[in-house]
Amino acid sequence: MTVLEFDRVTKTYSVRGAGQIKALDDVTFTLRSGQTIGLVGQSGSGKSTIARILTQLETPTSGQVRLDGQPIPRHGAGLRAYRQQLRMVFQDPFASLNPYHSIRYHLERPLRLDAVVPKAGLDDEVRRLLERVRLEPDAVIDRRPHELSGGQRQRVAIARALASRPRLLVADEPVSMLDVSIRLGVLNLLADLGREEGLGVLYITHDLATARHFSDEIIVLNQGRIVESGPADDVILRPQDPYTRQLRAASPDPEKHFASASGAHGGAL
Amino acid sequence: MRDALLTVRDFSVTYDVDPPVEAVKDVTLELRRGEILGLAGESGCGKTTLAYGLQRLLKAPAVITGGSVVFHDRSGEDVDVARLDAEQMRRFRWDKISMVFQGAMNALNPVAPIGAQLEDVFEVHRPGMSRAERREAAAELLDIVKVGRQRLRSFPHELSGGMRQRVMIAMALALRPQLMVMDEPTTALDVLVQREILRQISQLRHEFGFTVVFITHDLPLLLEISDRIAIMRAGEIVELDTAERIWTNPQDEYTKTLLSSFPRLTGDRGVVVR
Amino acid sequence: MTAVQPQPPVQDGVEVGTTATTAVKGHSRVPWRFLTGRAAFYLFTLWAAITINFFLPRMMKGDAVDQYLSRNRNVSPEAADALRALLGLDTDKSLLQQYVDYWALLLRGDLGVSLLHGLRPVTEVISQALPWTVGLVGFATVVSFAIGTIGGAVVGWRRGSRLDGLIPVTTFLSTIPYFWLGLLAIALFSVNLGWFPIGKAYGVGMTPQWSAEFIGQVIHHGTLPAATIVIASLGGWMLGMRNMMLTVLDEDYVMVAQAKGMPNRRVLWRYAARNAVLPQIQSFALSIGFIVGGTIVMEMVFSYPGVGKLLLDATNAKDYALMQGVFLVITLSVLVANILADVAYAFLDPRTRQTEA
Amino acid sequence: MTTDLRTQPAPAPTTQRVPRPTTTVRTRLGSAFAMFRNRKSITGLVILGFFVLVAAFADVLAPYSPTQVDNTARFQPPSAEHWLGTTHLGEDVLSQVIHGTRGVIVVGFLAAIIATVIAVVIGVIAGYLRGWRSESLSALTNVFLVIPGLPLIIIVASLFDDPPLIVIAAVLGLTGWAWGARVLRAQTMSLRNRDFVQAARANGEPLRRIIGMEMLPNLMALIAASFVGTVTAAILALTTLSYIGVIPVNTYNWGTILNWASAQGAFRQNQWWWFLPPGLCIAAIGVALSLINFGIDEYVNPRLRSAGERARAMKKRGLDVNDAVTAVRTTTKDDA
Repeated sequence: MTVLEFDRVTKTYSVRGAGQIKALDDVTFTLRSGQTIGLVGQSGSGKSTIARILTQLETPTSGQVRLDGQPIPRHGAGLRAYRQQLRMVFQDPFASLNPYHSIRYHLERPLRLDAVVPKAGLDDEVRRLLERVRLEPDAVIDRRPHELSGGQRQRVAIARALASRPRLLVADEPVSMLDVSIRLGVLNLLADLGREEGLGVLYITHDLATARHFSDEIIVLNQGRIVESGPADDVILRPQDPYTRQLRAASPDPEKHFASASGAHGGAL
Repeated sequence: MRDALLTVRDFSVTYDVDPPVEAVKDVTLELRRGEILGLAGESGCGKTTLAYGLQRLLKAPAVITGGSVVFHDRSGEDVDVARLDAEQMRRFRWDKISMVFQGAMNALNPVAPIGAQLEDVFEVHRPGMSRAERREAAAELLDIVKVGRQRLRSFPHELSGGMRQRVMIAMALALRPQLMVMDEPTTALDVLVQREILRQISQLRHEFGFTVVFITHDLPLLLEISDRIAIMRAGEIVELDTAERIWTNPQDEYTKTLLSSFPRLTGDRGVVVR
Repeated sequence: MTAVQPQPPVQDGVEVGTTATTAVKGHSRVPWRFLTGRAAFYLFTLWAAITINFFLPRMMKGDAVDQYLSRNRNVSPEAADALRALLGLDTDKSLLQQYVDYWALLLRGDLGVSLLHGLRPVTEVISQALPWTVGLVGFATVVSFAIGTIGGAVVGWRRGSRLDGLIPVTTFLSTIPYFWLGLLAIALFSVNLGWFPIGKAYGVGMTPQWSAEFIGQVIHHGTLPAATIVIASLGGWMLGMRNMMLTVLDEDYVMVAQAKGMPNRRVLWRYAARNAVLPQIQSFALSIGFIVGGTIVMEMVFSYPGVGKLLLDATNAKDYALMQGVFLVITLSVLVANILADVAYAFLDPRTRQTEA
Repeated sequence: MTTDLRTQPAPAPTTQRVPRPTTTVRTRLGSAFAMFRNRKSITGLVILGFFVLVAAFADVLAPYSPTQVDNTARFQPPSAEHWLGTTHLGEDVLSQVIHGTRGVIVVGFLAAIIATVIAVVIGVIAGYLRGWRSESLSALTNVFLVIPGLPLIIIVASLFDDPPLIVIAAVLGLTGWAWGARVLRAQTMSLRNRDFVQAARANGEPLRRIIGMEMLPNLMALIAASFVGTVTAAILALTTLSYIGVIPVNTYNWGTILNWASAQGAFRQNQWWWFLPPGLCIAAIGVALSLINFGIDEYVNPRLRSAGERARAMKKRGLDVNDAVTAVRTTTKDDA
């Protein structure tokens, strides 16, 4: 069991001419392996900052992030070990893969960096990873990112995140740039992988509906603060905080619309 | 049944490249006065090409290869859009059909104050108006969309995304057109802002009575706001029906796939496919 | 000279998340933040130029003043000392002391005396030459920029038309050294056709005055050098503007303008060109130094009595004080031109007026 | 399976799988030279290659020694013995032009190498760093851009009694790196924030790999363009300096020939065989370099290429890209 604790983390940025801006304000939560947490909020709510702190692209202004009770080392082998445990899937599959390198290169790098398998086994491991994200290895392994579709690219990005066999995965809006009909496929893949490997997944999104369906718990973030958290259905179906209620009311919900409008359609506009 | 505003018959658009791409194939539909028609489909399905093609806004290599688009003007005159020459087309645009564009970020000219961009419309289409009248009309438009006339001299970068989209709506409203084509007008916005803008569009529609073609890939949203919905795939309309019937009784397989791509906010959990 | 496009300025603000939009607060009508930033930069550049200027003569060997004094005995000891101080020849002082003295002299407007021009003060010698250079090079550069930018806008707008052929032609002309084009122009128009005088700013025997005849002479003499500069430097502006136009024409607001039923002319100038010109002005500011550097050679070709010719004459005669002075004045003029371009930019691009990035 | 209408898979390299190392090397090399794989770049490279060969084999190619005086044949127009005529001393102009190529090529490339190395180091560092360090490197770059280079070079060159070509190249390189650095900094700044760089950082890639393997390959086209641009600028500066006479006139390059031609009044006496060839050579090499850069430009920004070519292709089909109104082409052709 791997436990990640985000303990009273505050992050402030100083912005030229506007003084200090609090991106995160006293944020606390815990992510365990085998569990998916949906992190929901609007742009500017601080969700991306959380992802950047988790991947150590940023450091908190105050507060602490702990992995299995140990604070994250700032550099050196300790930081590498931490990063091996926690990997990230970025939002834009068009931008998160280097156009210059082949798919093979993208997957080999983390394998080499963390010495996951012996050198002789690299090719086999890359193929295994591609198969795990339901891609045909021969069809993609020596391609460049721009030769693949958006969905294929995001699968490669997921494979890359899984390469170092992490225990935790941060997925920052992993499907918002993808075509509608393939979104669920990618989300289902993430859910399956999470279940099969007992991964802890932090699913960052602005979409309440997918957050509800793919997470065990949901955290609602507003202007850097957690306004509500709890089991997914509780938060979405019985929201307590006024902000959460607002969000839910604003999200499209045809089911409720047709139930209440019954016949008088078009009433919402 | 309300009377027709726009009759589209066997409308086809081809991108004349090698090999030619048929982006819109034989689309036939009738737009009724005062309705909201939703146009749904995935990227590359031709929904934007169709909407832009209606007022011949597509640049070469796009070519209209067939069909007709007839606009039934309030005055009783029928305008065959395909037969207008460049100058007539220019006068027709915005006056009869206006548009609200996808990226509110880039749809406004970054170096001109929004007031000037609003006045531009009057200057070109209503040459009889005096400078003061134009200024007043622009100010009034900003008041109508609740941006406020004190923002006349603001530049686009000084406004938030939601505000910019309101300015675009004000601009689309300027000449009191009979049809407004909205191309993903709220996709880039947060849900709360999106909902506010939708509310505003609804209110303006009641007040000014224009017809709306609303393009988006967000089917749940479309189901809530549209009277009728056309589902497009690979350049063709695969299904066109009232929003309610699309929701309760979809006929086409693709419509069903699309519907099942959206998990339901309040429905049964885990049951994603209907 | 590079065909590489200047990149649009990258906003180097603080990133707050990936999706976050930064709030924009009020703005002032005068872009103070932008202008003070630029002012600091210019002060720094000025300091750098003056310091380079200080070290230049200290790199050479031998005492030019002694050589000069041995040839001319009627120099006062004070003048000789001042000269030494400027040239860094008073070696009994520490380098720091020399630097301080040098600044003191500069601040008094004392650039030393010119050995080449009978010990007249350098400032006086330069101030006679400067108007000619500013007139010729300044005029030609502005004209070239204007023609190139307007032409580039039209070429970019009417892409695919015959106008596209202008780009290779002007680019070819801009790969030729200025001086060679000038020499060819003289050979063709002055020697063979006799349309224009061979050189100088005005006819022999004329004295500068505000008379129609004199002004006519100046225009007659200036046409050929000015035209040469314009033709040789046009290509860069035209290519830059055309490339920017192609980028801007794909922007949404151009499509919106057309959807709004704007006439083509209005879309071209008010929407497309108005935006495309902004990077063009920025590269204008940064290229002035390059252009001015290239054009001073033209003065030698046309025997034009400007600072460029002054510099070359001073170089041949090893008149260091004059060389230093000319370099300083050229740098100053370039800085002034830069400031003007920046102010123009600041007022053309409302985004510089933002108080918060 | 995922489908995406926007990307059609390229002809499959997977069906005929070549042994791995070959594939990698070939794709690497292929992508490294992709920017030169267009007609403009190739034409430019061919012309440039011609001049490089002339410079290398000047001794073999030149019919005479460039300084061989022939008092019986002064100011001769082109003839069978002297294809490009002779100078006031009866020297063979063709031989001078051939030998002059060497100085131009050597100085041009040397200066460009120096300038490009500085530009890459300063530009990439300034682009990768943040805050005051980046700002001060950027300010330094701008200072070098703003200070007029040629007057400075003239002064510096005049400080040397007999500056060797190496020194000239070094001075040109030291004053000519700023534009490249500026462009590279801007591009590096935008790369630094791309997700793939962030992903590499999050994966724990060391800094040298992030810069060397993730960023540099994506900067190659710009670096090449800046190199080519600096060669052009250096050649122009060198010939200008030689023409002025700041550079000693006994080592031949095209500018020196023009210096002599001008001093001896060739321009006033219509001795075109003396002053046209060196100037045209400068123009030819300039055109070659611009062609290379046009090619790279269009590779970096495909819009530029497509613009003209597409517009002409459209015209053949009877379409005008500038038309703000979509063309109508009905099968009956009853209207246009």
